[in-house]
Amino acid sequence: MQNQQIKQLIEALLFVAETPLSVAQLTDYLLEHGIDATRKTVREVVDELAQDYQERGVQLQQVASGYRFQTRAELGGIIANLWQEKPPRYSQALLETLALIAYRQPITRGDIEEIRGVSVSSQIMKNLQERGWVKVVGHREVPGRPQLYATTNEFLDYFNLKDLAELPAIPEPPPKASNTGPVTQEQNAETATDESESAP
Amino acid sequence: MQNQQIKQLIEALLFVAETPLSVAQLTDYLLEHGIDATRKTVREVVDELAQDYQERGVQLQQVASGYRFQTRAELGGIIANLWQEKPPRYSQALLETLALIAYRQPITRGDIEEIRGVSVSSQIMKNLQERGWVKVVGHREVPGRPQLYATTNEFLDYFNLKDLAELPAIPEPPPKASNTGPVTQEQNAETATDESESAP
Amino acid sequence: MATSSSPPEQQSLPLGFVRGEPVIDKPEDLYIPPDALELILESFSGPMDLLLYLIRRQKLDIVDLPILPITKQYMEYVEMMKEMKLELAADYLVMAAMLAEIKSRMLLPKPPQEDDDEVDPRAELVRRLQEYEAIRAGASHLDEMPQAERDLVVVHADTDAKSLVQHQLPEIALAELAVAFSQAMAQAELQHHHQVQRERLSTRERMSRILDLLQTTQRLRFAELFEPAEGKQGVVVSFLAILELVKEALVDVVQVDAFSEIHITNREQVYAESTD
Repeated sequence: MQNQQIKQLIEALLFVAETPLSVAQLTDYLLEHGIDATRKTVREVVDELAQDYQERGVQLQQVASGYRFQTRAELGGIIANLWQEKPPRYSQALLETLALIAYRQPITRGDIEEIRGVSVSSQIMKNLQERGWVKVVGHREVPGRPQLYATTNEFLDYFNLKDLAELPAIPEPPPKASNTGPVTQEQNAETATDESESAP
Repeated sequence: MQNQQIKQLIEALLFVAETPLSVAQLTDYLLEHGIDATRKTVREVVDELAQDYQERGVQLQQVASGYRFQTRAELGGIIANLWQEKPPRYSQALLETLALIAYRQPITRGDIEEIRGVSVSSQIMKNLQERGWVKVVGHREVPGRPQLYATTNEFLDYFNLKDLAELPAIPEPPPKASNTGPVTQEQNAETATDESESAP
Repeated sequence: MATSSSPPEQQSLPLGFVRGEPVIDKPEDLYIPPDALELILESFSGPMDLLLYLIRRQKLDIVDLPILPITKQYMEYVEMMKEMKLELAADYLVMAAMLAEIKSRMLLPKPPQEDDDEVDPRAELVRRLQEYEAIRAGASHLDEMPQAERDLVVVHADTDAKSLVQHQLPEIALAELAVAFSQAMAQAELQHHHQVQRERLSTRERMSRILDLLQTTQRLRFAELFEPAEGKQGVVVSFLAILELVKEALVDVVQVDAFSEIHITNREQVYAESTD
């Protein structure tokens, strides 16, 4: 077998093998197939191949257990996108739960359920807490001592807010005639209202 | 991004992709990542890569569903030995059935049986369909509405072909004697394919 | 057609495959040892294959299909097959019947006036043989094509890129949050008749912050809750928040003696201590 063929064969073997191949393994493999090449020759061929691929999109890399072809490190990020799946979307239930915690904190799960008219799944509360957007800040002293949820600094960071006052204004529901607001009204354009009616 | 980097990226993508990639797929991928390259540029890069690998142990091959890197065919057996015990062998009956579908598609099972003079084994049809080489593309509008079979891109990929025109030519089917069936039958068959091909 | 393009040595063409080995030559004589016969019969992929073999063995052109000797030889093979491999014979018997029919039509004297219209009874079989021969060539082309598993390996390079794939979390836009809030509130309006109104945010936020602080510290000095830097509005907000928390019974305000420092304690802590 000619030198060029041996080189082609070694190149192909390195590409086909599922694990890195050492010079010794390559030499043995050639011998088994009746191709007489010394380790020295094989090493030279491997070095030559590494040289050939220096500036290519894949490179011949020596790792602990031998040589393998791998993609050029700089391309990693962009190649990763081949396997990158599209980000999923949150459910309406989660969005509403988060919105209620953000706008009406501290709030219990019961409060959320009362407003939304449906039970809040534990998975949603777990998601929000794992995401670091929501945490328990205390308990309401009523029977069952329900946990009170509030948003976190991570939540503000995510939405690029300095504080909750920067949350977009929500169109006000029509005010009730009987409702009497506190005196601070002139200091803030938004109405501060008594919580007692909505708090259980 | 510079031309050399685009070339490296395309090369790396072709090496890591799990399926062959077409010029269109590559172009879209680059665009998605803000790399503005025309199809023409991508095609040129791919051609250049194919050229670069002409004399190497692996080669850039165009098959029906796109471009893929594969070992040099001349190295054949010695490489295949490395990773699998025994390459599959196909029976004469399977090859004849496959050849009939490939060269005379779209074709019914009845047509195949008539030419081969043997009933077509269900096992062979099942094998061919399970391998993804053959699929039903419609029905011939004759009594019983027999299924019409055609080959797939996977078939072409497996046999290292870009398209059916690359299959070595065989003699045209001899004309049927006048008493063997109405001419409309063939026209029907043709219409059926046209429909089924535009359908998916 | 096929014969003209064949090499002069007809026997050098593989006539079939026996256990994967091409059968180049076959005994001219019909006498074949039974074991070998079995192998040869297995090697035919059907009656057309056998027929084609018989024609080729005689170095004859398909179009001059010598129906009499071919039928005779074919029948002898079928007889042997009937003895040995009955289950194979059905398709072969159909062909035998066809050959017999053609033979009898060939032997019939033709009425002279039908000469023009009369089709050679062999025509259909000849057509099928020609087509079968073409397909056999197609099959051997396929067999010779480089095949993905047999002759080449599709290769992939290793890549660390997979480890760079990030598990993406869903994204929310701030506007979506506002919409979700009004949707939840609209739902509440429909479901409940009591009033649910927008709370002044800064107060609610301060309430959260105070509660949060009390998670780590058991008690807070009242003064600690007022940031002079926040100005008058900040003081009001903190004060309202404390009042709100007291009203909701979430904190206690404790003053040990008159004019001593006021502390805010977590009701939770008190509760926990008292139950111990």
